[in-house]
Amino acid sequence: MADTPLRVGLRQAGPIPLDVAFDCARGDVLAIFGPSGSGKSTILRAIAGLYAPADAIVRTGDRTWSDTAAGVHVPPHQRAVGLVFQDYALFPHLTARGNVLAALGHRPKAERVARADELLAQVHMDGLGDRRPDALSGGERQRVALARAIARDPAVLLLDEPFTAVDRPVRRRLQDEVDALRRRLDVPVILVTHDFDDVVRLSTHVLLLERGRVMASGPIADVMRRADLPWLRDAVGLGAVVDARVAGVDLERGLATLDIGGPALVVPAAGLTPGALVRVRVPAREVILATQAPAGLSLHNVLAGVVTEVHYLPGTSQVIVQVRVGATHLLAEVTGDAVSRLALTVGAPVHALVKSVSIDLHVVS
Amino acid sequence: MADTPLRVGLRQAGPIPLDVAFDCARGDVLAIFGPSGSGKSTILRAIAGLYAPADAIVRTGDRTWSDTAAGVHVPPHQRAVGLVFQDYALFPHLTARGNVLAALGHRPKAERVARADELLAQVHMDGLGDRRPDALSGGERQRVALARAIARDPAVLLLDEPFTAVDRPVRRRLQDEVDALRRRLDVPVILVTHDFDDVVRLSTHVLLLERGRVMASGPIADVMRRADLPWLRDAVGLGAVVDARVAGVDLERGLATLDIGGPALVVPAAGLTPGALVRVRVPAREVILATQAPAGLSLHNVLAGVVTEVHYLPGTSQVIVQVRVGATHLLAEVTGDAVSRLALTVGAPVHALVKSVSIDLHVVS
Amino acid sequence: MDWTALGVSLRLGVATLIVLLPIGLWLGHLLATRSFPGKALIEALITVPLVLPPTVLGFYLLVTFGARSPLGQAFASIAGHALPFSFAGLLLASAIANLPFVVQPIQRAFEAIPSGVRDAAACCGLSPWQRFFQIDLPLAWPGVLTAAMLAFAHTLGEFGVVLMVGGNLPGETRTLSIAIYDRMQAFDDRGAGVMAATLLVVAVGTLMLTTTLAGRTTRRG
Amino acid sequence: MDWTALGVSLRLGVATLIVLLPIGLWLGHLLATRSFPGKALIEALITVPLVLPPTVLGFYLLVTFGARSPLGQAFASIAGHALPFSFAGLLLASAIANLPFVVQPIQRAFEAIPSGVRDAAACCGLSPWQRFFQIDLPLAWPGVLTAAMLAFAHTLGEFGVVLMVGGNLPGETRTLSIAIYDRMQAFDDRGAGVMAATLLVVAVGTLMLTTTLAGRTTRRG
Amino acid sequence: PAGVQKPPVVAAAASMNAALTAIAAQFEQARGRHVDLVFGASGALTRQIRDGAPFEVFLAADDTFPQQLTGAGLTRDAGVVYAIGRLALFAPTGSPLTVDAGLAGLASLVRDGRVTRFAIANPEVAPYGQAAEAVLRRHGLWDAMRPRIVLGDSVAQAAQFATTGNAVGGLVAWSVAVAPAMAGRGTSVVIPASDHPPIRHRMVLLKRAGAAAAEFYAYLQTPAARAILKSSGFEVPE
Ligand SMILES: Nc1ncnc2c1ncn2[C@@H]1O[C@H](COP(=O)(O)OP(=O)(O)OP(=O)(O)O)[C@@H](O)[C@H]1O
Ligand SMILES: Nc1ncnc2c1ncn2[C@@H]1O[C@H](COP(=O)(O)OP(=O)(O)OP(=O)(O)O)[C@@H](O)[C@H]1O
Ligand SMILES: [Mg+2]
Ligand SMILES: [Mg+2]
Repeated sequence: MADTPLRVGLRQAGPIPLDVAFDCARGDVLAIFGPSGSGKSTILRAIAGLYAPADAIVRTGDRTWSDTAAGVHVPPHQRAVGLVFQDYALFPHLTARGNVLAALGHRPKAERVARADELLAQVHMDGLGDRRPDALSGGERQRVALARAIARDPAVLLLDEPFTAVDRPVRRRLQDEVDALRRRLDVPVILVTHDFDDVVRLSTHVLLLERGRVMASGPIADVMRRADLPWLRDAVGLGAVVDARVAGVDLERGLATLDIGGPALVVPAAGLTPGALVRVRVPAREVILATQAPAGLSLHNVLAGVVTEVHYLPGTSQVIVQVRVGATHLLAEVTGDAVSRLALTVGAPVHALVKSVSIDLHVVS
Repeated sequence: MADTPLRVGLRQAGPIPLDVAFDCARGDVLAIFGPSGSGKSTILRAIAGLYAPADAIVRTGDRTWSDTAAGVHVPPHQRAVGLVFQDYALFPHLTARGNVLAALGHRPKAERVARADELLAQVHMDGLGDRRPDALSGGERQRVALARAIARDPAVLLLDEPFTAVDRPVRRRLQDEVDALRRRLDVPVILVTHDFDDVVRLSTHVLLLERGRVMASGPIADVMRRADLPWLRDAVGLGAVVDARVAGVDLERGLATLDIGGPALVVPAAGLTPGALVRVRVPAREVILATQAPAGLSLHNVLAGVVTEVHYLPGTSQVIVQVRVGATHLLAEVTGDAVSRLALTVGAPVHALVKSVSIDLHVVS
Repeated sequence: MDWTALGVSLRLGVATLIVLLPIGLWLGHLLATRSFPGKALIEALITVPLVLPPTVLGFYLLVTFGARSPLGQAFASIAGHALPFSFAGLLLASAIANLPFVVQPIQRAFEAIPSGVRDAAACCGLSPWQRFFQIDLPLAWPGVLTAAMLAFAHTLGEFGVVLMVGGNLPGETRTLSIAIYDRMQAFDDRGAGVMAATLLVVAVGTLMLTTTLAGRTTRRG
Repeated sequence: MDWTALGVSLRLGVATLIVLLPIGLWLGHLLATRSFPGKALIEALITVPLVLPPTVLGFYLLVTFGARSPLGQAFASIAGHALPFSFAGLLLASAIANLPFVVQPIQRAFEAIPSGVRDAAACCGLSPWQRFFQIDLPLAWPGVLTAAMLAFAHTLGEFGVVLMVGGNLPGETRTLSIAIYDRMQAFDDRGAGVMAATLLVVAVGTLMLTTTLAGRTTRRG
Repeated sequence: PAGVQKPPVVAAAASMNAALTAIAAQFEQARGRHVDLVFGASGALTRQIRDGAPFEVFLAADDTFPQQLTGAGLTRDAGVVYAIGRLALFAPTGSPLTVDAGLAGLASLVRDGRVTRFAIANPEVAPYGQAAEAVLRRHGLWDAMRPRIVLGDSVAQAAQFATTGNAVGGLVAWSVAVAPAMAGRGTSVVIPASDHPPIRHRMVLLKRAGAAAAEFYAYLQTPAARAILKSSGFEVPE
């Protein structure tokens, strides 16, 4: 039935080793995160039907796209996927608009051009619709590829490092577009990225891939509060990811309070309205621990909690301390020196100090 | 003479508007930073001789490569540049090794293969030398492109977003390779990137480009302490970049102290030796200001200083406060509320609180 | 100057393209995109019309489609006239003789399309037919143009096959190249020269026009 | 079976390739990489040997390089024998007749190389010559192969030009296609058939071998 | 197709080109009927007729091809010999060869080793070639000249080898040598008929022939036509 998630199971010994199985529900964004060469693009290609692993199951809704055991392999053009290729794979002979139009075949003829221009505007390519790919910059090409993938109104959206070639401000806007889209279309989205900002801002679930195998997977908050994933720490730094609701907004002071199921979290108010759902990432590096509540600081958040885990990072002098604050777990990366100085052991009461502006925050809805 | 820097002056009205002039000395790394479509790749292509703007001057050492006024245009293959193309532009019919070998023509025949394998190992591509580009992942291809650009032992190294397709740990290692190389070859390096980590870890100078025009340029520390560059803030967040020397290392506590020309900065000791030169970035978001020195914090750095500038960010409730600490300027991004609460005005004494682990730090030599 | 013969030549040239291009596109695409056992053999067999001396090829075609063959009789009973010594027969012969010029360049052009672009087309939901017309064909256009130019030019110049199968009938199967040959056999060098010059001017003009027009609309940039 | 004639044919086929491929590579590369006024005209002019009926082309070559022309006299005084009715003359005629098959496919193949790859080659410090041999030529290989196959096959089958310029001298200028034609004219269909079959087997075998071998070493992946 | 009456097609050996063109013109003038002329190699035309070519009259340059067609039952009757071909020694302008009916000039040239190339039609396929070989053998020149002889596909091509100056001369059809188009290209002399077997040209009326074709066929045997044949370098039988 329609609520069956996208279900993927891929397995083969070589030439590209694969051993993954995961689901992705409608409206979920699964971020596949992993070292270069770990098989991320290959997974997307297998879902799209462009690559056929020895052993593959791909199901979406009530349709089976691949099932090697049953000999099913629906050809790519009959799978309603929108795929942003890592190398864009634009049609060199078509203009930017023509590239997008090529994926609009399912729409009535009369609206296609208007729709293509609308999509190009969404990726901030207004006015460049008549250019061929070879007269576009790298980032512009990538945006055309994104617009083309969206154009198909796909049942599954597959994004292979879709924002690498654009600057951060444009990237933020594109992230928002993809987020809005995923909500509007209510489709599963799989996002391959090396940029953790993409993961935090877009994804609901994370899958950590290494050499074709799943190292960790689950809802982003669960995976992110784990302290035992060395590659993840190298790649992005650890840090808690928390979904919260805006409890109140103090426009005069420019501050808002977030309900994280315990003490309130104070953040800059810009763009927030009461009741809004926000995603917050509190990087472990930026959390300060204190045994007594300090005074006279520019800091707004002094959160009382309890140490729940102390994880010494092998080969460094750093320690990851997990602190339960109300219903939430925060991570703090501190020096071993501080741990011994402040006698931080499991069960010890502690204050977690968090600068309001150091919190990565974005509005979910 | 040999010490003349790379000198570039490019000017044209269209079709790609350009109006830039800059120098880059041997051993310097100039990061060109700017929005997608601002002309970064075009500048690199012009230096390499692949694109001829209406008005161009490119000089390096005592050689003139381009001088439109004098009618000089040395063909690309006679310019000793190593260029990583944004889209890699690998030779599709050659293996990874073959791609690198193609740029080793200047070396004696006998050493070429060994040298190619050495370069591939430097970009962590050991064992993949026999693969053609179409059997490599995106990040692997990009690394071949980097190895090929380095292979030529160029007089000028031009890197067009050379690390976009690799994960952060590999990226760090590649950054180190490029840094070591630039030092060994003692050549000017121009780096185009959208990733500020690249800028901080690699570059000595920054050039901010918008629509083909220079918005700001200079040594990285100077540009980074400016509070008036809105695009830069959106793109990377502001933050002071400071070069410092390791004054002492306390292995027992796992901490090191850095001499920044005033109070010492305490950072994790991992990998540091006394006397080493390090580059430190202190993100404005992570600096806490306090009117009185606090106690009982997990925090190591409480730096006494003086407010030198207060810059209200238009359209937000945030304020950038520049604080002179000894010979260094730090930036702190705080809320307007905090500014009024703590009465932060120019000339006011203040303590800048910096978590040791929140400091981006890498060893320069 | 034998304008009628020029007319036959041009009609034959155009008709050959109309018949041959679809076949060439189909076969070239097939050979470029599929791999199957015996493909190398088929590729080699396609060049057979080139390997045989034209008159010999013409003779074999005459025998195959002539009045005495079942094939020829079948055609005659349907069409009401025999295949050889008619424009239709000429066209058939010309199509066979020109097959190699058409298939190979088109095949190469299709082969040169990067697989990523094909993949992207499929992921845009384009069916194989839509892919063919919207992506493959435009990208292979220079190769198709080469095929068309070679086949058209060769049709104008061919006379061995055409003479044997067509029988040199004025207004029906006498092409300009046969007329030129006739003039030359009659030692009318002047008349032959005038016709040859006309043929060249027409051919070179047509080809120039085609490349210029086709080049302008399909430049990859 | 006239083995001598087969020998002449094969020698001619190989020699034509040896003469023509360098010219085709040079011209095809020039036309693919440069743009200059009159390029469309040159491209169209290259097809002229195709447009002329072979015998007519042969006649004009006979006049151009014959005993009465300054060109022919110059050659004769250097080589000691006249160009027509010699293997050298045959080769020249064959080269001219096959020029269109060689230039066009090679030109297209060079044109299809992405400009980024050429740029990268220049930035690797490769000189134009090195670029040509290390990058352009391998990438254009399928097109060069097509050119070689078409020219080789057509040389085997050509007899109009070759007969006119060669004069049908056994062992020197009598190619197998002429021999087949002669047998057929003499109503020796059996003899002609045997020779034609031999020619086909040799040609198809050679072409298959070439595609297979060349394909194996140059697959782009 | 019904309605329009197409003129009959007359197929003839290429060597008949000049003569037949003149006769057809005269026929048209005299009888008000047009015939289409198609020229080709006799062998090729024979094959085409066997495979259904719409020719109504066939004028061969030899005797045997029409007989083959008769044997195959494609002709009204055995046809008639309408002309007898004669051979001529031709030397292009500027050639060292002096022409004489006894081939003395050629023989001395051969002796001096000054024959570069000498053109004849291919004896394997062309009656004029067989005749030329016979003439050279008769004069004892064949063996010495063999390596120097270039073979034309037809007698016309042999003549072209000579007229373009690429052969010192050739033995070609007398009808070719006297053709108006050859005027001024060289000198020629007719070879005695006794030096080679006669080259009989037979024509046949094909079964499919209509009234107009039959009329032309008959016209070819009238004195007017025979006169033209004679002046075109043929002998005509009694
Ligand atoms: N045709 C092939 N034959 C053998 N190995 C291949 C082939 N294509 C890709 N690979 C290998 O498979 C592995 C996975 O490739 P894939 O493109 O899926 O990686 P990825 O995770 O997307 O990496 P990146 O982040 O660098 O894009 C890589 O190590 C690559 O070298
Ligand atoms: N052939 C061309 N004709 C016209 N405009 C062009 C052409 N090629 C590139 N441009 C435009 O020139 C501008 C600069 O391109 P360039 O590739 O230098 O940008 P960039 O700064 O490298 O961008 P990115 O970060 O996206 O790679 C872009 O807006 C692009 O659209
Ligand atoms: Mg990938
Ligand atoms: Mg760029």
